[in-house]
Amino acid sequence: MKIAPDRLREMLRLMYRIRAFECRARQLFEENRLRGSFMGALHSYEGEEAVAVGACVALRSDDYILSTHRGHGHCIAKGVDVRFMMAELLGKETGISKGRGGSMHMFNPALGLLGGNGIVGGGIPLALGPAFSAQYRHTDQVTVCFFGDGAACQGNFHESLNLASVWKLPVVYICENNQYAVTTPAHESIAVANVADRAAGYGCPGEVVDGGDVLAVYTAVTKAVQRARESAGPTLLECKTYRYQAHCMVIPDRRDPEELARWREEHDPIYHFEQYLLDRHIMDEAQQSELNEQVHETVEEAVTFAEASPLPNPNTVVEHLWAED
Amino acid sequence: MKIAPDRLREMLRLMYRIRAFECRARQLFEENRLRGSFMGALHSYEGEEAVAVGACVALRSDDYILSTHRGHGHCIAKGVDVRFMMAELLGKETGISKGRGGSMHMFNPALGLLGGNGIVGGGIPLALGPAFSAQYRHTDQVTVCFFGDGAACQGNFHESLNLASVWKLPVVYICENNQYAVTTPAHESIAVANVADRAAGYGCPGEVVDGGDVLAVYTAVTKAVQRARESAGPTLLECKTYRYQAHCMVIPDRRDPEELARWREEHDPIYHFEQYLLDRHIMDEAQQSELNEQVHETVEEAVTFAEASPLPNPNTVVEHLWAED
Amino acid sequence: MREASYVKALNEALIEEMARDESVFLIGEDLVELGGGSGATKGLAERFGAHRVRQTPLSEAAFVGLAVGAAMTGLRPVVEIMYVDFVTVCMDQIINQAAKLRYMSGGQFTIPLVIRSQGGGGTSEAAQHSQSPEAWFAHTPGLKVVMPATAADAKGLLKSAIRDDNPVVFLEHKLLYATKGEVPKGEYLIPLGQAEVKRPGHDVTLVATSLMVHKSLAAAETIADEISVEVIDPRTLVPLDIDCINASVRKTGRLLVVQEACTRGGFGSEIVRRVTEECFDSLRSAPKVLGGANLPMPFSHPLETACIPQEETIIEAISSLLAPP
Amino acid sequence: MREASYVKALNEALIEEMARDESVFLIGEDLVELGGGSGATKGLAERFGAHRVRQTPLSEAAFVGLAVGAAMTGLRPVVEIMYVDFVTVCMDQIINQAAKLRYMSGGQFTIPLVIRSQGGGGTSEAAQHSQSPEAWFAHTPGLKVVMPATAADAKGLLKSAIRDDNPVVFLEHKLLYATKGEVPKGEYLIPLGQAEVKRPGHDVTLVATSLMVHKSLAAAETIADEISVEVIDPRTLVPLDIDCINASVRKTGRLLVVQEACTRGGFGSEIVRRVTEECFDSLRSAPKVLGGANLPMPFSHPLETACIPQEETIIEAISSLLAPP
Ligand SMILES: Cc1ncc(C[n+]2csc(CCOP(=O)(O)OP(=O)(O)O)c2C)c(N)n1
Ligand SMILES: Cc1ncc(C[n+]2csc(CCOP(=O)(O)OP(=O)(O)O)c2C)c(N)n1
Ligand SMILES: [Mg+2]
Ligand SMILES: [Mg+2]
Repeated sequence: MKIAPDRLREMLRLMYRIRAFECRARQLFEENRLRGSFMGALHSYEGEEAVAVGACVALRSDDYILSTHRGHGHCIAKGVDVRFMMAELLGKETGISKGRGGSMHMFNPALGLLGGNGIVGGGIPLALGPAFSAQYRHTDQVTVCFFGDGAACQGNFHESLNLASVWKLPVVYICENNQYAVTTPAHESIAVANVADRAAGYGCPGEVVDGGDVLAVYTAVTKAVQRARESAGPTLLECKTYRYQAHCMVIPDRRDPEELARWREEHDPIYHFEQYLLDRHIMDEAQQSELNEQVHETVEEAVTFAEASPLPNPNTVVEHLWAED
Repeated sequence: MKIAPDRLREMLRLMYRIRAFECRARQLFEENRLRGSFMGALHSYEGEEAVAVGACVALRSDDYILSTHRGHGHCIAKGVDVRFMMAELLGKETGISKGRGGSMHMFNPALGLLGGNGIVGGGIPLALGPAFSAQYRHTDQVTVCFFGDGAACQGNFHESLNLASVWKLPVVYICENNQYAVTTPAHESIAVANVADRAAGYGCPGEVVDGGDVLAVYTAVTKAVQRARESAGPTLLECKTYRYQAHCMVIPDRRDPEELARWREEHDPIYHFEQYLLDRHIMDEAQQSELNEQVHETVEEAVTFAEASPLPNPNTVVEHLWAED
Repeated sequence: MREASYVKALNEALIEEMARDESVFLIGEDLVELGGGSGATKGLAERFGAHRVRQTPLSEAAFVGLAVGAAMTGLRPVVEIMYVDFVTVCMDQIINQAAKLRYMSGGQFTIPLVIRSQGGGGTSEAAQHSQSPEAWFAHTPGLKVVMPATAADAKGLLKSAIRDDNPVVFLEHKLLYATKGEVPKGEYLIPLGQAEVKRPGHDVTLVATSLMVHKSLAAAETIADEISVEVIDPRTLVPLDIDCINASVRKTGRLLVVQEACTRGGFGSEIVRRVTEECFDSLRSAPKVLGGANLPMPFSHPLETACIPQEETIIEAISSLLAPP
Repeated sequence: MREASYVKALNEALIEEMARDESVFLIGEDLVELGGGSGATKGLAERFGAHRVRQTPLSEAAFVGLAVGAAMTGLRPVVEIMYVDFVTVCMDQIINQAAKLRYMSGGQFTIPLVIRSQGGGGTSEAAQHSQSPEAWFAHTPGLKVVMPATAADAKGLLKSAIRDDNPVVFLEHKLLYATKGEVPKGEYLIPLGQAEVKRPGHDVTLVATSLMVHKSLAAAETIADEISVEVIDPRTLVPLDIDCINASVRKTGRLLVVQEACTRGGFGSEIVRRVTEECFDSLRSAPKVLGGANLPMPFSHPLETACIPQEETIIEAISSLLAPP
């Protein structure tokens, strides 16, 4: 697949941004924890950047995505301004969800971001909605639904894949198989080697993708999106990936350190893609540094913005419950 | 598979008994309806007799079954005394569930009958329990779980097949695909041709069986039970079948009459098996008539018993809620 | 004005709202040929096309999720869950998604969703087909809860529910579908949150919901010579027209709530709490709730009857409020 | 006696009951390495073997269903649902199966099942990780509901719950796990259905549950010089020790219920109903419920704080009961 150099560099920028955002968020969490101020649960996307970026760059801005509890990467890849995300993490009124949602509940209707979810697999049936809606309204918008290997064990996976297939809904299901659900290894949870193999049971295409290779993800998603736009129905993609951090900030990581080291060294999605761009002279080292600096600036600006923003006024707590408000 | 003649005739007797019971229950329902007295919902198993009988005859009496809303056939095939079933349908204190359960909720612990279910698919996750229990207690009991084509669209199908497979639980899942869920044809509900094909997604054997052929069912279930007893894990069998009556007594039947006629004429499970036994001289016509008469007698006795039995005393309504009672 | 049944009134409301607004669509099981569990959607597929009357596989979690997601993207789904008892298989989509998405997003999304279902007992369908779980929904912030008792209310409230921009749980009663009443033709809206005094009186305030409105009216009529009972139907539990109830209690000094749901923790307790707190000084005797037995609904008719408030037990309860202590 | 944390007390109860009875086993997500959502099951797999501490795939409907079925066949499962918010994906197994199977079978089965989970807010985990849905379970006949507030109660009640032959929903609070108290070593049982006066007093009866017990005790202490508050913890909602509460209200003439669950339709309303009906003539002012806001739990700390009863708001509520009207 031929991709314009600008676009390739944009993909790297997004991956950098996700990683920088996640690192900084972790730092803030630690600082706040020491100060005794809660930030709720924080699930880092570090290590999985290629999935969100490869997928979202294959979408139009009016396409929809459903994200997860580990959703910062999806939001950033879909184009959300990190200032509002950072402000949300700090529970500020300027946050993307006005401080009501927090890390797991970021939304942006203009960008088709229909929210993360605190219920594992919660987005899987919801994703049928925007897909159905596009079909009903005769637009050619596509919906991408991200979910984990753990979520693949929820019953709504089955119901939704089946319904999407029977009704040929324009939805792409992307399983981010990072090998674990909290501490439970996928091979102790899933009776077959690949979640993607289950596509056969729904009469739709299924494919295992190297989730560390942003171009592989981009290619697979582009094809699936194409299929969906042409009213040919859903696709199930399984991106094999790995998270670099513990399940979330408050849970100790007891995975095999060698396993983690192996993924980091041999499969790091960012390193891999940097080398690809450098080798092919799509980017030189000066451009790379600039990109890096820009991203860190963006993230620092976000922190400044978030910290300077006011907390919500408790008197406004009832706002945003009812539509008439 | 070599089956003793006694056993073969016993299979026919059970099929006769189911058909006779269901016919008589329908009559009673009609009579009661005209008298204005409710009997709740009644889902006839006529046409599907070979599935319950083929499956249950392959079981030991200490094996477990989970039944459905269309469960009379399962109960009879597992050996329940039809007197108590008929009394239950009439809401009598002598009923199998003391009039608390009704048609959809018949239980018999001694026969391993763990109940029908008013929730479609409700038995699918429950079936994991006795299977797990047998594994835990190191018995070699097997659990058979019956469910419909409609139930196959419930999420707990996916969760349960997967868990059973990962833990190698001794359970046999039998999908009674009678082509419809109320008025909805299976092909509008299920994205693939066969529910059994989904077994591949759970790493367990799956097989389509002619649900009109009691011996085919018996053979397939015997193999699956064997596998389960040997701790090799679950099997998914799909028995293609057809119900002769409307979904339940209060719903009009608008299926294509020709379709129904075709099934009745070409695939009637009882006729088919009668011919088989007669052709092979396993049964002669005198034996057949005798069997038939005995069965009708049994069912008439059940009606007499049920009608003569008292209704529960409303003052006892709170009994049987708590275990301490 | 002319007589129409409750189910016809629902049908009419659906027709009018579908004709008025193309974004309204229906989704659920067996909606087309059967017209859903009650017949309320009969003829609508012919009239508006199959794309607006979506008959689904037996997958409540998937199709309720679909509806929630569709509502997020501008459609106005009217979902049918065949019996409200089955809501247990799609609770997440209602409780954690529909009810919370708007608030969690800081008001960025509206969820104009109606979930219709039928509750109640009295038809010998036993414990899994007879429940009245309105209290669960009323205890879930973000949901409106509507329970029409008459044909006119069914029409006027369903039309308002469909136009409401919030998720509305709309609970019908299976024994009301066939009941008839005067129903205005054409545009007829009853605002959510407006109780109605169904019978004026001055000795006792009786608040009843759904089928219990009719039994209470009958009881009030029977004892009219001795006691003057004011019967109020709140019609919507959320929002609750507490002013109407309070005004009546301030006049009568006595409150009886009659509900079919089991007494313990039912919505009647909430009405008692509000009234006691707000009208304490007006109360001349202890407010009382007459509700269903704290039991799963038994199958057998005499037992079932004993579990549901009846005209006689309502009369007893009214009398007990006036009895000298 | 020695000090132990609430989570340690739970752990101890599990150890003792597993040692005492081989039919007790644990099932749920991440039970082994992580010790479940709270750490309560830590070390148990090493101690009792992996066959008695079953770490599951992320499939609540399947494993709760398994537990119910296992209980029907003589085992005594203790299930963990990581957060009670996730109960929405396995409601059917609890509401329509566990709670009803004994009754529907006419008392033929017992379901000795414990479902442990954690509820409550205060940790900025937002709307899908902070709920207190005890009222749903209390409104479901056939379930017992337990909510321990102290380490000793956690131990004594969990042991009793495990020995109970009925399904018990056992709700812990995430902010209580680390709290410490005196916990008896070894055999220590608190019967289900026995409230405890946590602080004697004579002006106001304050009934509080779970974390609210501690906030209420602090409030009572703060205003001890002006108002003498009797703090009662019912400890189990079903069965409810109404006698203990009534006795106190007959003495004080005033009732305040403090609960974290949102006020509308919460269990506090049920307590008010019972007390008002049974102690009407003793009441000197209107009983009151101070509960959580009728809102999904917001993420941001100041908003969250505003939604949960705090020492100051409890003091205000107590004072308002004594204020001249
Ligand atoms: C229905 C439900 N069950 C359990 C949880 C608790 N929980 C949160 S994240 C998680 C693991 C999710 O695993 P996976 O889907 O693989 O996503 P990952 O965290 O690996 O990205 C669990 C068990 C939940 N939030 N929702
Ligand atoms: C969860 C749930 N949804 C819907 C229903 C209503 N219902 C009862 S039987 C039935 C059809 C079941 O179809 P299938 O599983 O194929 O069994 P069959 O009736 O054909 O034997 C439906 C929709 C129900 N009881 N439970
Ligand atoms: Mg994972
Ligand atoms: Mg069927």
